[in-house]
Amino acid sequence: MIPHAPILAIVLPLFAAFLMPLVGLLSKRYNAAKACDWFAIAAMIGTILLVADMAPTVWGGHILTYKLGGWSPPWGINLAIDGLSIQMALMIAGLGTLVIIYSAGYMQRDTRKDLFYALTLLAITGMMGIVLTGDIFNFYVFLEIMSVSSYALIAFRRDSNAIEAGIKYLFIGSLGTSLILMSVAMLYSFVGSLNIADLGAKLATYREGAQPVPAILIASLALFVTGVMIKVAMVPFHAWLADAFTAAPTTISALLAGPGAVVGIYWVARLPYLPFGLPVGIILISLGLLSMVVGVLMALTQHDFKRMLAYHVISQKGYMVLGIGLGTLGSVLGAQGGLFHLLNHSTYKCMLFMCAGAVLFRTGSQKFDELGGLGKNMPVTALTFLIGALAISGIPPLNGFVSKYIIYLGGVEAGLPIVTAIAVLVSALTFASFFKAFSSVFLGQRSERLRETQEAPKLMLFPMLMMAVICVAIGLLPALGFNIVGPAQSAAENSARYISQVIGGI
Amino acid sequence: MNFNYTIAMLLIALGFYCLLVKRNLIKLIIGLSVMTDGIHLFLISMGYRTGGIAPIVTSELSSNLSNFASRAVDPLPQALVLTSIVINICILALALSLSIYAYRHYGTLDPYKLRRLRE
Amino acid sequence: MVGWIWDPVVATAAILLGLIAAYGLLRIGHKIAKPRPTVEKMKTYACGEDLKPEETHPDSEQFFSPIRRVFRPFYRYIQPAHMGVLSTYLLWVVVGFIIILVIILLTVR
Amino acid sequence: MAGMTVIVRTISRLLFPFIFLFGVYVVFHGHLTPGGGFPGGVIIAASVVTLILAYGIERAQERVSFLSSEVLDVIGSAAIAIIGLLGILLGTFFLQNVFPLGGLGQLFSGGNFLPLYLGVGVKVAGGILLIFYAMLFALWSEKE
Repeated sequence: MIPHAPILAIVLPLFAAFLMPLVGLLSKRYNAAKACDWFAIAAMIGTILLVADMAPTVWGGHILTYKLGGWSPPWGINLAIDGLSIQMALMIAGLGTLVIIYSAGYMQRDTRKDLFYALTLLAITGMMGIVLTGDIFNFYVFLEIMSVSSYALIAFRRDSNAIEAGIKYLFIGSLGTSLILMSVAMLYSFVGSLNIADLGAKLATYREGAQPVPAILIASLALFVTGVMIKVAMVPFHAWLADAFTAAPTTISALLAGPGAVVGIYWVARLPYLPFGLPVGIILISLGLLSMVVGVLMALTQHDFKRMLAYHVISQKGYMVLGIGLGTLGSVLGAQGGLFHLLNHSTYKCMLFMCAGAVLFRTGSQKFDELGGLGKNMPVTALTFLIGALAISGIPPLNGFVSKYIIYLGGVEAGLPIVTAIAVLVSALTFASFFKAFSSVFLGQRSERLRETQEAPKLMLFPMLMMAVICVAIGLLPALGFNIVGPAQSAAENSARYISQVIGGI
Repeated sequence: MNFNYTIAMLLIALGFYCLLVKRNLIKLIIGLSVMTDGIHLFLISMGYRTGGIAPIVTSELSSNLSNFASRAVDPLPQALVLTSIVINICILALALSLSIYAYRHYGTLDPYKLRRLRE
Repeated sequence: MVGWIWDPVVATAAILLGLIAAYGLLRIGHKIAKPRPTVEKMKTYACGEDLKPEETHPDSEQFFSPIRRVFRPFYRYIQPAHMGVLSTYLLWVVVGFIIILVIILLTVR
Repeated sequence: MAGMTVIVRTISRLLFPFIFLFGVYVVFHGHLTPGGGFPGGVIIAASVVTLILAYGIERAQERVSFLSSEVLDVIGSAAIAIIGLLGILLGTFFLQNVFPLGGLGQLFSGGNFLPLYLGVGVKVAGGILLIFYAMLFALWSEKE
């Protein structure tokens, strides 16, 4: 393993982001228009190499602990990387790289690309930090880094819709992060520590039911769950997501739908075991079911391509939260299915947003009623969209089916077959709404205006095809995904090993 | 000491009220910062001890470190609050800039009229 | 590990076989029925008027009107609640927080 | 933006070096007294902001332009990066101290705190000025 790989995986995109304005200035002086693109892509490829380098060690059963500034864990800030973190980090780095390659094609008509890449890399830094850190206040700081840069990115083009969506996300999102800060403050006042492993060790007496849980811990847990759920966009807190994903530049929609979904689900998966360890399964299951149903029903009647995809993000995240909630009730398959669905959903939802972006890039419209018949003009986009649509609806040979099927089994295993029935119904409704989307955009009559539409540029097609290949590959060989998800699920569940290795380790 | 916590909770409640009720973006921003300031006050008063001294090691205190440790207030919440203040400056600046653009596009700062994206 | 849950190769083969069988049935049906669509049958008939491509496009909101009828309470009350007003959304956050707090109070301990 | 009356201009010109110097003091004594990189950087930025408000943006830009504050921002962050990476290069952890510790209460003490605060101060001064310029340009383009 490369020494210092954990911190370098955070520092590399961070300082690439800080150097980006300088690269922009130099590229303007020396007329190298593509310099920013290639610099960002190089930084992301470096990040993915660093993360991939850490993965075998973590899967070998170790928990990597990195002491920042040489201070050992309960006192200093440390990074702690277990199987769950490494799954999330791999997804963020991989999908982030593809999103950046896509934006090199998609943003080619925009000015101030250096600022765009700086903010994108900062958002990726925040996501990476959230999943790698082992300190709860550090988590808050990285969450804010990610959130603030995504507020700015959503409003990047400064048209009226983007500004409105940015304002809505800013207020709801910073309310959520304030709740998380409040929760961290209460936790610190009660326990006197900020290290996640240390908190877990000191709160273990309440977890085992030896003592009644004090009120401040309950308030802290409720605030933390609410803050995380605002970032995950479960149903009473979902309102920002549809607006933000509709109005943002499509690369940012893809970034927040793919890697951005990862961070919320990471904390949802961590929450039942560390640092609180109090039972939250019922909240997760009920919120998950509610978001699944509301998201898909809202998506059915949308006129807007990206808005429909955004409501499906809410609905599919409901599946993941539901699966993880079933996992806390004792169903291992449910938790594995939730994490596996995160892997699959991030891949194909990124791809679907990229298809929507390709259509928007070539036709200038994202309304269903203004499009139609594009299958002849954009065959590759239509094919990738078809793969994504079949995957998200859970049609068998594709990856979406595998994870959904495991969640169904988890529902039966946890003794809640009604949950399985609702999940199957939502899957059918998902198929219906994607049938509408495909027929409105790629089939049917082509209006005069769209007759000359061309296929998207190659730089945009490459990441889409990559993701389509991943979808088919995981669908045909689910063991590929299970090798990542299995260690993640066992690491999330095994909090005692996390605590002993972080506090006692190195 | 309970006085501090009361004021902190009052500030948080005021901020929440302002966020929910006021119909002006600038007032919403003020509400948000009042709320976070309440949280900061909560954090700061958590680390305070009655009759404590500033957690700065000077030459006369360095000879008797255990005495210093028993009297100094907790410096960690202060560091946390400083970090949080920095973050909130970023949010404040971004919110104000977005409000400027919102005023230009919509001609109003009323959040009830910023509703082109719905359903 | 997942062999007992779901064997993708067998399932894919089954799906492909099903598709081939469906195609065969379609060909047999065509052979029996001998459809010969005339020019008039190919065109969309709208009282003798020529329709532009834009006008034959399905309306995206009414695409699934039966589903809208089944879930009528949702589309009458919940969908219009997404009014786009920031204050309403913030209120939802507060209400959701209170519900979560109540559930935690009821379940923990 | 046109600037203000001659009284404001004179007072702000007289006050500017003192505010600036106070900011530099806060940055340099961050490891000894309350303060540090962030407050000091904000004070330095505020001193320039008074000049901008008094003289109007055109004349203030001759001293500290948008571009140079961007460069300051990059220099500050690069300094923090280098100090952090020095720990790795010398075989210990990221951000670990590699400088001599010095004596208690002296200016050049505290290991890597002073260079870090310098970097943070430069970064924050540049960043706050960037924010100010950006909002000013947003308002400015509205009037025209």
